[in-house]
Amino acid sequence: MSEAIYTAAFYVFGLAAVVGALGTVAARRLIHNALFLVLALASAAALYVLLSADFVAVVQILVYTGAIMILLLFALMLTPQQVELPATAPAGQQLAAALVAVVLFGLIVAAVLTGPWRQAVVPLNAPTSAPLGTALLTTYVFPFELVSLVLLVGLIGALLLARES
Amino acid sequence: MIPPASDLLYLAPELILTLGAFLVVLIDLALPDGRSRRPLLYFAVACCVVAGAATLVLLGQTRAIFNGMVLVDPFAGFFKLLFLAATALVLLASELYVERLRRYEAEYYSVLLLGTVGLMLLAASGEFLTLFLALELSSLANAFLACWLKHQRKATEAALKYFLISVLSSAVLLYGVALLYGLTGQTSLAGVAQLIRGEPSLPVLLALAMLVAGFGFKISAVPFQMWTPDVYEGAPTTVTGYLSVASKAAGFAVLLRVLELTFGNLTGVWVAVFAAIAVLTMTLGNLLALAQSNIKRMLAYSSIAQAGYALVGVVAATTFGASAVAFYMLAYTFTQLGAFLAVVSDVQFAPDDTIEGYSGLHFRNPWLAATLAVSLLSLGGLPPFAGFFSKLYVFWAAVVRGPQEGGPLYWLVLIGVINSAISLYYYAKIIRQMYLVAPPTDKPVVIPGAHGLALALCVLGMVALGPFAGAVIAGAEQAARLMVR
Amino acid sequence: MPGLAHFLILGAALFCLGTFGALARRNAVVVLMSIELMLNGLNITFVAFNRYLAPSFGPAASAWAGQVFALFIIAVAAAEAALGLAIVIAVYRLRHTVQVDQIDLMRG
Amino acid sequence: MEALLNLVIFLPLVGALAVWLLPAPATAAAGEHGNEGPATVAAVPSYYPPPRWTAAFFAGLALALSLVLFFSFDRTRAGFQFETNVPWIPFLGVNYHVGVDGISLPLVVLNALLTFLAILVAWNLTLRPKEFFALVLVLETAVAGVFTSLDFFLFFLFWELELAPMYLLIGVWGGPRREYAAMKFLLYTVLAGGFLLVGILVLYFGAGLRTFDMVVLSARDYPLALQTLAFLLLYVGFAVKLPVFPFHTWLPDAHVEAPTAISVLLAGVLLKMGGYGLIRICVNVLPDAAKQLALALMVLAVINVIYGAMVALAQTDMKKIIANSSISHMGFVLLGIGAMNQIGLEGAVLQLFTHGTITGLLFIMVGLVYDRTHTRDVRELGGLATQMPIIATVFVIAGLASLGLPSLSGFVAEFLVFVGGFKGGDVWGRTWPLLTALGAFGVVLSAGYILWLLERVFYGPLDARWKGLPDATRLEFATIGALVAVIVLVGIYPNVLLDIVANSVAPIVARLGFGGY
Amino acid sequence: MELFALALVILLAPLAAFVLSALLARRAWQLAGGLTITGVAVAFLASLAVFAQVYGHEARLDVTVPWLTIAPLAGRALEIGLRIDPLTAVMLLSVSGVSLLVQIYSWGYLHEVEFDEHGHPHVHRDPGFSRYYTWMALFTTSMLGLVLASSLLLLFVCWELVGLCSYLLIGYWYERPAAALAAKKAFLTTRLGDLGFLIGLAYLWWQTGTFTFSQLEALVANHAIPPLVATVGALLLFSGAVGKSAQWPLHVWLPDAMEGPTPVSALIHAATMVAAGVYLVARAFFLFQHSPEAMLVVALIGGFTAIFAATMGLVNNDIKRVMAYSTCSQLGYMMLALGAGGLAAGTFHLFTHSWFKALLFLTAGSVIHATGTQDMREMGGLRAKLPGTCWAMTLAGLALAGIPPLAGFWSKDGILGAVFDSPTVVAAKPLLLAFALVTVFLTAFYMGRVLFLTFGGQWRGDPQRWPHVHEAPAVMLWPMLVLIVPTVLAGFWNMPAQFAYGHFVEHSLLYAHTLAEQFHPELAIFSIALAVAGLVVAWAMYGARVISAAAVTRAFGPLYGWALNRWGFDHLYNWLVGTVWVGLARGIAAFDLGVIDGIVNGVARATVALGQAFRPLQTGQVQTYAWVVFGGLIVVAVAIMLGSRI
Repeated sequence: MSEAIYTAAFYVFGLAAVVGALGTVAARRLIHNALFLVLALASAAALYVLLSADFVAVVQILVYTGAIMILLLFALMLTPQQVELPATAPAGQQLAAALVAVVLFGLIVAAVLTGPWRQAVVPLNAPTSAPLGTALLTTYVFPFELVSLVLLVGLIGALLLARES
Repeated sequence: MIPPASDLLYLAPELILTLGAFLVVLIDLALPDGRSRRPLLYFAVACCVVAGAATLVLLGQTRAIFNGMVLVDPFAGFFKLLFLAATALVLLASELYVERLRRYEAEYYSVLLLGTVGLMLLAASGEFLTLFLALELSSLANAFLACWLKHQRKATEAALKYFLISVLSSAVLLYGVALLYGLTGQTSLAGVAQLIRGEPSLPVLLALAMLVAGFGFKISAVPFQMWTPDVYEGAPTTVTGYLSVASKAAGFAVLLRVLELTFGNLTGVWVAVFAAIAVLTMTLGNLLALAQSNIKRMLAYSSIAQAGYALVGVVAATTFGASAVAFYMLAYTFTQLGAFLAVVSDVQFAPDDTIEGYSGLHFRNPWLAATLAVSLLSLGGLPPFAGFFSKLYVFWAAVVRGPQEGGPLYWLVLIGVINSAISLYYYAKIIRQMYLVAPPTDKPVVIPGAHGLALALCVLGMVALGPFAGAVIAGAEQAARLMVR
Repeated sequence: MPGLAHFLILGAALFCLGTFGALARRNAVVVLMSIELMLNGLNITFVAFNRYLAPSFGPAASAWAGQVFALFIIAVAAAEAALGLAIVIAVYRLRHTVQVDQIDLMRG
Repeated sequence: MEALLNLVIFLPLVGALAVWLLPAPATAAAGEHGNEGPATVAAVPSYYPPPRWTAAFFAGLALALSLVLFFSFDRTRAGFQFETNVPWIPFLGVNYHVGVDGISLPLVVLNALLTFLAILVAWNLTLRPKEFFALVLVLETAVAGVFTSLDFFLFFLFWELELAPMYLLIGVWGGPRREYAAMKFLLYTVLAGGFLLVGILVLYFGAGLRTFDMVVLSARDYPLALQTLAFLLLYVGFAVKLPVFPFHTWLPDAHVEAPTAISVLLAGVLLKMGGYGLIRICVNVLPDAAKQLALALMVLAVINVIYGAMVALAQTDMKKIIANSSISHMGFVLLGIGAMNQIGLEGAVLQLFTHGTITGLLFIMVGLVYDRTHTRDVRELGGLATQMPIIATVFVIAGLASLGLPSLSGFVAEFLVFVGGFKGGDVWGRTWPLLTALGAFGVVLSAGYILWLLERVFYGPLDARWKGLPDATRLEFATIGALVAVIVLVGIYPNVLLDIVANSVAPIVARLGFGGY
Repeated sequence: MELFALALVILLAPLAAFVLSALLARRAWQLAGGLTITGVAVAFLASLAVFAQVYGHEARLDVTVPWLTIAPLAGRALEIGLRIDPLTAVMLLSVSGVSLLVQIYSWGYLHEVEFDEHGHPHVHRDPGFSRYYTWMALFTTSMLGLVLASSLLLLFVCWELVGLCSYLLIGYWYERPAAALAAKKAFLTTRLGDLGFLIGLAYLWWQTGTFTFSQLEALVANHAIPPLVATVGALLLFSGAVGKSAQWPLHVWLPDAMEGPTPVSALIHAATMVAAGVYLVARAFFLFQHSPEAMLVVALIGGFTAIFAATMGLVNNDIKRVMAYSTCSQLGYMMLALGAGGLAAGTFHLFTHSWFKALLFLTAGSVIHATGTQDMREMGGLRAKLPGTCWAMTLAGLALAGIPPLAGFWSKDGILGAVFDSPTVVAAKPLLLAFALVTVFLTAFYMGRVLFLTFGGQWRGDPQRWPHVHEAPAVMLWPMLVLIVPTVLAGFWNMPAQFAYGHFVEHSLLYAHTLAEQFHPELAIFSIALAVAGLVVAWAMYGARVISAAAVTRAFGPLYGWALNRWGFDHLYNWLVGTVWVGLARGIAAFDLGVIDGIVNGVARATVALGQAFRPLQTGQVQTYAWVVFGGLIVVAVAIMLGSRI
């Protein structure tokens, strides 16, 4: 990938991600929120590819834009009449939230710009699935098992709570 | 690299509980519909006991397993025992609640056990990924448990609030982890520390703040405590007890470990912040507790204040401070559970948890009233109960610091002491209600045997910890000293 | 050529936009969506760190920690989404609303 | 012999358990709430003694043992006797270390005596007697523990142990504003206890000896800054208890609302804990700071004396008068302490004892009058001397003792305090006799309110309302007679206490660096 | 017997009477009376023996024992002890003697004869009979102890005890509000003076380290006590004496103290206790003498009180109150003498006065007993009915007025001489002499007034009462008759030229010396003339009624009114105590309740209110909570950054 394309891709997908994010938090209709979120998540997946994280990108598409979005849409359907309600909070709350978000963003940017990051120059473009898989089953075998418990609890919980009683 | 299978051996307590959690669900499936699920309760308690025995056996071990992801050391062991005791006590006292929702009894036990596994791993994690997952495991379990009485408006509201704040908090925590990772390429607690020595950079400080926020949620420290009263009030009282004791203790365990292992070289940076947080936490908790009329809400604020006192031990930033906090949590386990598990029984006489409802409880069940009274006095830090010794030790830790450790923090202790005096006002309010006010009816309050056993054990803990305070604190200090570094 | 900082700032932007949404939107489902955004921002950060920094550390460091983190975050996000939505539905059943500002039975 | 002291301390606790656990005969069960407890009270066999007998037995035994202790005390020695010293929490350096010397011994006896008498005073209590007597006995152990602990930690434990029983005793058995008073007492004392704890920790760590042992701690010198810090913290703790202006307002409320027996104990022994602590800890362990602050103590003492007396003068409730007079008289204790010399300190210690007996007696007398007339308002009473000559006589004796009439014990203590105070505060090379002279004006003031009280209550024509009221019963007579005997004995032959007090005060004075008398 | 044993007997006999009658004789009235009289009689006999030994053999006693231990191992203590010297011996005699006679007299006095409508007499015994004798025994013990004390400390103890007995006996008829008030007033007023005494004790200990008279005197003699210390110490002691001896400005209690039974007034408020102040000054004379300033103050206060009290005696109609003012006045005389340096003169007047003033009171008691009133305007013509009483009172009155050769003449003359010769009060001498001489006239006048109003003229009281008025029973009469003896004869002990008493009592001082007494014939004649003049004026106004008393009253106008109103002192004190002091107390109490307790409760309430105030922060909105989490994060982050940069 040439530098220019890489740069262009970054800005395109980056912009898309930001627009998606903005839409997600700003759109008035619920369904638009959901669609903007899909845009943001998909753009993120593309960015993962730019970052040579192909496996993560795939998982992103599968789990996020697939599973999680479906869940969200289900939720929207299961909670009818909510779509029409005023979606945005009072101006004061919005302002306060914006303030916090902006200040936090400023802090992080300041940290990013001043941080003593030790950057490597070597680009890495090898496929990551195989080494990641190895890592997950060797070095990270314990978290790998542990996350299954997390999912199990999520599952049990979701099952029991969502069920009509 | 592949961790050796023998590592599993050191994970025996967690494995036992996990297995128990699965078995509970499986047995539940196997049992016919009409049958009582009560044996499952005793089975779950037995799991805790067996896991506790296993923990005891492993108490002498000091090692890192699974590539340093999990640490097996006395410090973790101490807290594991504490979680197991709390879980067992909560289980024993759950009868009155599970009565109300027979269908999901097994899941309740099972998730409680799984959540405890999360707590145990939280206390034992030596690496941020494991830490995060353990945190999530327990948070999700807690959210579910809070929502478990899903036909109650308050319970679902509590669950929603808990869930949202916990998820946001862990997101913040993760950001901190990300920054640390970015700086060092490491995710192990100790490994990070080696690479962030020297003059701290902005990302390190931001990461520290983010971790503080994340753990602050778990231990209900101001300003990350806002969820606490609502959730404690709304959640089923057994779960409230579990949240306020086990979950909080785990928060302290991991906080201590991270501060010690990861930020041990930056004490100068965080001590002042924690001192401020401690003061705010105890003061705000106490002030707001003064104004409550709902006993659970009041105890919630009180538990915030208690976290403030315990933070005094954290502020000490010494090994003794850590052990004092550990001791505090142990004493607090019995004390706070004694209170909450007594409150559990109010479904029979004060279902809306008002303090009014406790009028003349002494005349309806003197033992119950006495248990609650002793718990409250212990919370207030009156000798000879455990609560006194626990406060003593954390305050002690704050003043025992030598000159090279920053010198004694008498002012902090004085604020703590004044706060605990204030706290007696609202504790005494309940005692007054139970002893000085005429009961609305003479109908005796009867509690199930297992529940009574749990209360008795709490009282025993509160009373017995006094004379053995010395031995226990010595053990705790030994544990803190032997923390894997 | 965009470098580490670009990606980090992009991740931060997503994270903070998500934060804004979580704080300012009234519908619980949208709040959950915003949280997903925040996690995505985090993931971008982790993956970017992994991409740019991993090679610079010695062999002792895991070369894949950032990506592994991202994977686990995605998994956990799934579990969170499932449980969170279930809770929202449970709340909705009792009150017929998912407006978080109306869920304030307990206060003070 | 060490066992004796431990018995004196813990026998009441055993008694409390016995009272608590032994079933009470059904007659005593009728309480405020009608049928309390389970509806069916199992018939209790009559061979179980009523709670009051059990309580009186244990308290009496403790009193007897404390007297044995008193008489087997070696009066020629200055140090601690009957010591027990065993490690308790070695990790912290906490020992179970108890012992008595000439300062604590009179107070131990006083505690045993007043508790026993308080039980007799509450003999006919009908409201939940079992709990009452058990709590009173717990209180006795706590107070005895405070007076005998030679380990700070132990001292603090006993100090706090007294709280909860007292809270309940006022809160359950008190007067109309009992809850307010009990809560006020509780908060005040807990706050004071907090300061105490911090002070103790300052001493523990600041001294660097890592021991709580008072004997060890008092044998060293510490930097002045440390001493001052510890002194001030400890002072707040003790000043609330004593009480010293402006920390005194819990006292009138607590005393007025408490039942008679508890008022007796409150004024008789609980206040003494403050004075005892000041002497044993503040002055003994921190002599340099004490000397620096001597003048401040004396000024506060004089304020206390005058202020308490003036407030007492304006009251019409007999109990309030006596309660405020306690504040005034405790000022004398502080004055004696502030004097920091042999005579002043002796006077302070003796005042602790004598005030305990005198004010205890006064509260009993007020209780006796109240039991009969159901009012404590001085303005409503009058001419009672005709109706109840014994009560009137003893009340007069108590009042005279309180206003410092020679030949009664109050005089001896106050006289010593004045004489000591005249040379007192001698730390910057000068003394402050006018201050003490001002404090001595308190004796005129106390004569004012005491005589006014006596005149209005007992003299003048008898109101028809009070015709036919009975005089003291035999039991009451025995109770008050015992106290009168003690007051007269100490008043005439003060050396029964002063010998040993003087012996034990001497080392403290030596530490302060004052050689003379 | 040796002196120490005798001293013990003197103390223990009445003490035993007190203890026994307190314990046993609450209802057995004869027992109480008998015990006390016996005890006092024993004390009197022992006093006689003491006197004989001291007078004949110049025996002395001075023992001390430790009382309040200071350092038992070093043997240090505040000491008490007994001392017998000439002054003591004389005082013992008069105290025990008067006490004995009064105890006997009281037996009759407390049996009141009442008459029913048929005129039959019924003997009514006072219900407090036993109590009376019990307190009397205690009083006698304490008074004797006061006299015997060899240290200021014991003296003070006894001093307070006699004050107590005074309080109890003034309030003997406690059901009368006036008696109860008078008792309280007496106690409080004297206590104010005692405060000075108490401070004086502390002061002297501080300066000298001893309380015993002998050691103090030795210190003074060695000039180990600076004059300033002597002045301060003496004046502080004197303030006690001012209270006890009812000297201006603390005189107000004594007239009111007449609410007590008359024998009590005779013993306590005339003969013995009130003289204790004079005794104290005499006892500590070495100290006073060391300070001219103190002496001057004593003389001025004494002289002023003498004339000041006499003016009030002139106008009062209550027979006992006239006597009371007279006592004040005479005590002032004694103080004047002491202040002038006349130890012998002062104490000799104390000695003689105790007899004839006791007699005056006992006769007055007899009159009151017979007529049932104390108001002289309702008496008159009693000479016929009460001849014995009449003669006795006349003799005593003349003695008081200073008519030779009665006892009062000699002792008063000694005082005049002492003032005349005084080396200490040079500048004030004319004033003091004027005081003394005017008082002589006034004393004679009011005494004459009493005699003429009581015994002369016609019965002015209730005519129904007149038939029942009769002489006192023997048990009352005899003590009066016995008292006539010293009233007439005592003065000869200090006859001019020999001054036997003066030389005797001088030996009470070990190092110091009293003023050498001299007889001044011109002074004596002048004083006799003044006394006679006073009597004549009284006779003219109240006997022959040739001068209209009303006219005289008018002539003196406002002065008369002021004197009748006790020169406003009682009003002033009532205002000071009842309004200012109590008002101040109320103010402080209100401050206590409002401000101090208000702050305490306010802090408590504010804390709870603060808790309430914070509650709205807990909005119940989960997004608020989340916002706070992020806000907190930012604050913590900024704090950490700032903290680490600094």
